[in-house]
Amino acid sequence: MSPVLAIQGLTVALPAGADRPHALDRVSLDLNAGEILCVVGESGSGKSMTAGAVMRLLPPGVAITGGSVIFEGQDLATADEATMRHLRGARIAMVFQEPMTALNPLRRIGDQIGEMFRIHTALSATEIAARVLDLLAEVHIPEPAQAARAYPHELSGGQRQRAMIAMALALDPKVLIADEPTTALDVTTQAQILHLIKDLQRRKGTAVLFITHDFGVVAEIADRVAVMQHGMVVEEGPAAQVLNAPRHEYTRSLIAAVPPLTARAPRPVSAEPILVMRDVRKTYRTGGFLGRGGRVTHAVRGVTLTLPKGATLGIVGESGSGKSTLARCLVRLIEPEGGSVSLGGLELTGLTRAQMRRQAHRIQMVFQDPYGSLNPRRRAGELVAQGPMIHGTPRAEALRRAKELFELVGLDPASTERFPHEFSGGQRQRIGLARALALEPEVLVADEPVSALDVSVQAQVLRLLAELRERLGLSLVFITHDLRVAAQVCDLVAVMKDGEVVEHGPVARVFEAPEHPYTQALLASVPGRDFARKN
Amino acid sequence: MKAFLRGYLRSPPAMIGLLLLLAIVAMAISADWLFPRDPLALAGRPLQWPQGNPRFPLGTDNSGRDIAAQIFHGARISLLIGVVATAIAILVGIVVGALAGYHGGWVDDALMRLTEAFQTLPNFLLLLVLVAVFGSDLSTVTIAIGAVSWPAPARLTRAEFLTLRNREFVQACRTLGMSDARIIFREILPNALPPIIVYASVVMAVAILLESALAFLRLSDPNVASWGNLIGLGRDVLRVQWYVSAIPGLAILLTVLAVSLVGQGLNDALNPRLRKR
Amino acid sequence: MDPTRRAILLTSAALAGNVLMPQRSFAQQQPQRGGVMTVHFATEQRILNPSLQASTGVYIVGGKIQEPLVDLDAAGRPAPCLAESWESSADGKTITFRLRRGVTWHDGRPFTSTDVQFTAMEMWKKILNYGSALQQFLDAVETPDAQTAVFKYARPMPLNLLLRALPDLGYISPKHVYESGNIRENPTNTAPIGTGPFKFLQYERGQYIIAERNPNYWRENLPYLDRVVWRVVTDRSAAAAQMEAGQILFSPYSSLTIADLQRLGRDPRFDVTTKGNEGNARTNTLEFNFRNPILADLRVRRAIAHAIDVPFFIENFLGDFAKAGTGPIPSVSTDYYPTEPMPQYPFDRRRANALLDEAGHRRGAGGTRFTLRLTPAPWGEDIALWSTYIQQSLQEVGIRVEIVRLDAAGFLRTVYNDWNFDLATGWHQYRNDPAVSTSVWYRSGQPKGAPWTNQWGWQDDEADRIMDAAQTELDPAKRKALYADFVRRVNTELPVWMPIEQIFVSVFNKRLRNYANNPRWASSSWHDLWLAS
Amino acid sequence: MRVLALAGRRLLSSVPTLLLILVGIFLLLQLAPGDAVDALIAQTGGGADAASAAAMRAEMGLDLSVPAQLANYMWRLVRLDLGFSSIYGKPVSTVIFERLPATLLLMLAALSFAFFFGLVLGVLAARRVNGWPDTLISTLGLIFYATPSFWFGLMAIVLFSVHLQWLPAGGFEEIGSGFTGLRRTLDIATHLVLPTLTLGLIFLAIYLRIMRASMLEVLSLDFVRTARAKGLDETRVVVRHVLRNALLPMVTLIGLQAGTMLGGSVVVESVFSLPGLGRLAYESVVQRDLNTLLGIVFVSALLVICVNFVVDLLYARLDPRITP
Repeated sequence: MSPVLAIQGLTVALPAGADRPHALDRVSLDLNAGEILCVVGESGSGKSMTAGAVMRLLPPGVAITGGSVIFEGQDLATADEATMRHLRGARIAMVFQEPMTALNPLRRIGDQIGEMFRIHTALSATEIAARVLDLLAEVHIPEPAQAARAYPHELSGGQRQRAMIAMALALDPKVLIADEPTTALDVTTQAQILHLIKDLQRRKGTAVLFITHDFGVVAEIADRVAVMQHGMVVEEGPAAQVLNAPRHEYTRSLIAAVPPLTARAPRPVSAEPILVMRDVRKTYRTGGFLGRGGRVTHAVRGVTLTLPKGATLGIVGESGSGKSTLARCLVRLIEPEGGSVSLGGLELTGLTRAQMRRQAHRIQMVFQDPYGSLNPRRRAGELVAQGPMIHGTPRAEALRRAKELFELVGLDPASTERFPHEFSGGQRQRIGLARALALEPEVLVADEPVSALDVSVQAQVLRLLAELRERLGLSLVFITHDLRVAAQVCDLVAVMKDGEVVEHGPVARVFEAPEHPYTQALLASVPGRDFARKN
Repeated sequence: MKAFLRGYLRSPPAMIGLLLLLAIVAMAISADWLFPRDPLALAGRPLQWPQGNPRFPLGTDNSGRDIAAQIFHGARISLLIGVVATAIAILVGIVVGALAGYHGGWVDDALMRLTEAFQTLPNFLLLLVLVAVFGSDLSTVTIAIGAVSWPAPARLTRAEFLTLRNREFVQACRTLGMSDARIIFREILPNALPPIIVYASVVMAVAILLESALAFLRLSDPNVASWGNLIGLGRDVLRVQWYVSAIPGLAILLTVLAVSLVGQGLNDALNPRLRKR
Repeated sequence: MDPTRRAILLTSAALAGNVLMPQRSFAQQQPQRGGVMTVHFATEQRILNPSLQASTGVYIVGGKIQEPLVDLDAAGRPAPCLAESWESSADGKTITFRLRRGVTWHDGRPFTSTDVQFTAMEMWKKILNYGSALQQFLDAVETPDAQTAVFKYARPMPLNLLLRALPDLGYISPKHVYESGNIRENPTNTAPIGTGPFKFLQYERGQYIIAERNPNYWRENLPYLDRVVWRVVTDRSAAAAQMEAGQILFSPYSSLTIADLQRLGRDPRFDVTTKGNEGNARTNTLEFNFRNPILADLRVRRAIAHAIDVPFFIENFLGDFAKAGTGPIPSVSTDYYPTEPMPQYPFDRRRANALLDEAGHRRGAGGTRFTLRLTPAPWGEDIALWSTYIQQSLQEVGIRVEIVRLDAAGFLRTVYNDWNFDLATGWHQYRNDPAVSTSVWYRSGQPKGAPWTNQWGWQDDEADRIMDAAQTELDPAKRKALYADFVRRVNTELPVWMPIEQIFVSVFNKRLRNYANNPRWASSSWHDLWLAS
Repeated sequence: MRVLALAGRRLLSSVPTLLLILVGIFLLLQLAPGDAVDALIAQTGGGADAASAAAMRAEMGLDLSVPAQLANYMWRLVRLDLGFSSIYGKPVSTVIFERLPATLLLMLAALSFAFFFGLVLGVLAARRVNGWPDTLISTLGLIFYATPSFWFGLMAIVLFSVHLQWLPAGGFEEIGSGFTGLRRTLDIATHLVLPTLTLGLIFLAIYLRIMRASMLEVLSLDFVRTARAKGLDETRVVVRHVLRNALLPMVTLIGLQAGTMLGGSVVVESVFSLPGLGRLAYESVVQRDLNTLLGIVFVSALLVICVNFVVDLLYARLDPRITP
């Protein structure tokens, strides 16, 4: 059987001055009819570039310099623009990562799906409208008629991605390219979308080129897998073989870095509480003039939790569950409206801002975004030394201490003179950690500290965190959406939904025998959970 | 910094702008040396055409003053007004915008009402009132131009602060226990500054244009050789001796052009993402 | 000038050739009825009624609609208008006017002596600028019959003075329109009702005023024109453009730029002349503030006068329309212009320097002796040029001058009320008789805040005595002698220097006929004006 | 109905701003040298005695204390009475409404001109980014931006009115021509060509620059890639997907520039002797006609608020994410 899409020796050049000469280096891949080929790799591996090259939608300055992309007997690498326009959408369709930005915000969903027909067919307006409703029904959007009239912002993330898929499949393309289609979604939604793609693919026999960074997703959906690194395909084979018996060293290291979903052996947990939250509440009010027409969001409603000394309390939940708001309430970045937070017996919620500033060193925070959490205009050493300096340590002393901390978090002490942008993402997160540790806090609140990192880097940072916790006897509040990470790091875990804690307890208990239906659904949604357990 | 300089120097328009601006600065500096006499002094018969008399390469105006001397000395006035008024506007704008953007709440409300008031009132109208009330000597005019130009930088600063204050590095500073003033001026401001510096070029260009418009209505300081004054004076002889207005108008055009080009060059160099376009 | 442009001008000149005949031939032409007179109107006014406000901006419009008791004839002698004849009692305290019969207001009501009485007592004496000073001692106006108005004065009123003042200050308003309500706020003020040859029709503020022919005008079969349209054009260059385009036929009172006046003067289509404005002479002034001790020193004032080369300024900046002045009474005022030479201050920089040294003002750093603020009035291009020229000239003798630029309100307040100036410059308007608006520039005891009066802090008993005597002197010869003494005195003491004398310049399109045929033509009624086709 | 309620609410929320402006200007003008009576006397040309000046001041209420004058003014304003213009001898509202049409027409014309050509040129430049059309358009934009408007107006008069004699040098219409209907419209249009160009030029430059940047910004967004992946050609990508999105910043700009444009009309109306609000404002400052000036400030602030309101409505129509 000849492949539907045959990529042979495809080379794509980057513009002069980029960190490497080629985005893709002699990439060869075959996509067969009716199969899902997952292209997996870390950021910068060239996996998205492959998709772009096939569609011939490359960023300006990036060009195909060699190889061929054979589709239906034509070489797409050299085809003219008119030919490509006829193929795009009709024969090869694409689904993108972020459905919010991939849809035109100013046009209705139905209109945007219908455009596919208007471009490529001669159907009448009524026929188009009917087909659009059919498509929306096919992707299981509730109330298709309403959704067709809606604007993108009026739909949820999952619905938007369904609409994108409906649009891509409108003309029954032979090939569907899905570029990280579930990365921006919550885990439960992700499971549904993966299911949908697989289902549609089975029914229509479409060949799917699925691009992802997540081995869980690969395990969930792939028929075959191609692993990419530095613009090259390092390993290719059937899913079962690549996942269970990876041949290439890089593939092995990647798979090893994926945390298993099973909890580690429980550590003894102290009975002495260090941080106690009682009935913490926070509401947001938006918009409205003179109190009218405003919307009220209950971000955190009555959370009561206890962090024992030396333990790690994981707070897991999907976006909008209120976990980040709760974290910020703990360090008083957000003033909670009600309830109390007490740290080692000290009522933090009652302090004035000036008093809180003086207590700041006892509870510190690590942030999610390794780019945004460091002031780009300060040297790394200075960033770490800043905290102690505010609390009275002389500058020279603080800077000397910063060097020590750099060593502690596994950075070169000589690099304190450099600026944040000269570090990699993982290194920056280490700087953030060093900054928090510089004040020798009793409690560390970590808000999604590894979510923005590639899986291999993520593993290193998690290891470091575990190590430091042991050495410094830290108590940790660990916010994450990733259940795998939570399973590895936490002693206790609390599951949040809509601002409330629906279930909490020792991590092993919660993960092995979830009581609340939401927790059960959450765990069931983790992609490739069977793969992960085996791992 | 090096990348910034390289980025700047690589852009031809930015270089043209810089050279032009340097030329104007050179004119301002050399004015005393090339035209040691008071540029407002009677130099010869009024309304001599350019090139007509070798003593007056750009001719004389209707008060018998050397236009070339006024153009050179006027460069000083235009640059002086531009720089000082811009400094005033940017300074006030930064303080207002920073306070409003960082603190939010009622501080923001009150300051933005004030800004809104200034923006709702046509700024040239306010300038007219200020000059009518406080007189039209150079310092008054400069301060008045600064006083009507601050709302836009204030809004810009506020917008920058609104995005920056929620950035995690600012939150990190707050969790470290840093004081508000320190966060505003030492942490956020340096990051908010690049777009404001770029905008300063717009303020400066507008300031120069505003002064010339005032002078055109004969409301600027008559005791200094300003380009706008010359245009206003030339209006009386426009139909025949149009060069009296045309020459200083061209000088203003080139100066504003230079300032804008430099501003755009700065913008491109400071925002490398846009430079490729 | 490019060749095509020149060609256009030449053709238009050729086309205009038939009107280029000497003026004498005009008179032989038969006047034609019809046509629209378009007038350049540069200074819009709050009111258009000349019996409430004496200013050229009002006369140019209101003078066609309302009429004075007495007008001036072509030779500048008082001529009957609404009054047919007049006589003065021997003591000069009673002056009787016999009024014209059969005159009606534009609204159809008859014109009678009660209108004269009302206007004189309620408007001239109470509201009209200059009028209130002129009629200060008017006790009553008696109306023995509808055609007789008897003016009763508490002090002798020289008939000559009154007759020369009345063409400007003697406009009559209808009593029946004004008698109820506040005169100042009367809507008729901007829609005047008069007895004149033209009836007010429409006023679009900022754009135009239109008046149309009065079919019931008392001068039989007059006026010739159908309409008069005043076009509001504040920009002087724009006005010149409209003049050239034929959109405006007449621009009065030096309202164009000096450059344009000179240019149009060389254009055969136009007559640029001071003729018809002989009654509207003015002098450029330099006013000294005596509260500044430097300026209180006569030597400094004289040094300043010596330092300025007036003939050079006139030749290079003002051209033909000005000449060197000799004092407060301009040479066009033949009745009062002194025949013997008066003290003058010709340009002499050495003498200026010597006087300044003598006064103890040595040159300091940078050659500067002292600094003065010069506050120029904001009207008139010549004032701006003159103030710049003063600045440039005084610089040469070591006096630094800072020009303080103010708008009209600011100028009046600063100079005449707050006395916050060193030097000021503007215009002194001469109105046919020195007693009308000239002596107030010198008479001490002027109330604070009265503009264009002696606010310099100068007091001279000798000058005051001469002026008081002249004010009530009935014998014309003696009056003239007294005013010669007056000029000698003020030229010696120099509280205000009036070195340039100008007459307003008018620009006429030569299609006009019977223009400039009296000394206050722009202000006059234009009943005999007509347009050649 | 909903729009009316919205407008009412917007107006209500603008009250503090309006008050701030009016009180500020009122107090500021108290510091000015001279008052309306001085200006009136300057107009009459002398000969007024002190007593009649005092009488005039009393009549205009200028002899009262500043707080009393302010209170009087505010009380009148509450009853929507803008007062009486001492210089023009008419109610301020009459004076302003006589002048409003010219300014509105001029602003509308200049705005349309700047918006339309800014849009077209901006799109052209963005489509050929860094090509010669882009370089040409961007350079022209910069030059337009740098040109002092009054100078451009004067030079345009020299060229088009004096030398070529194609267009009138000034004025709003041919006076006393008696034109009506279409002929009059045409007459006014020819009179407004140069003023529109003069006022619109700098805004054209701004709109052009914003439109170009905005186009480039939108062209880099994900949904454009989606559109291309659908097989749309470039023209349709621009027309159907980019343009409307790119218009949003332009629309915002109209609101922000409304005040500036009104300010610019002061100069332009003075160059072309147009009987507009801008020139009236200038005159009333010079004449110390406090009531008229405050009236203009009030009306122009209202105008700016209204423009912004309309812009917000327009924005909400263009962008479904925003509810006004």
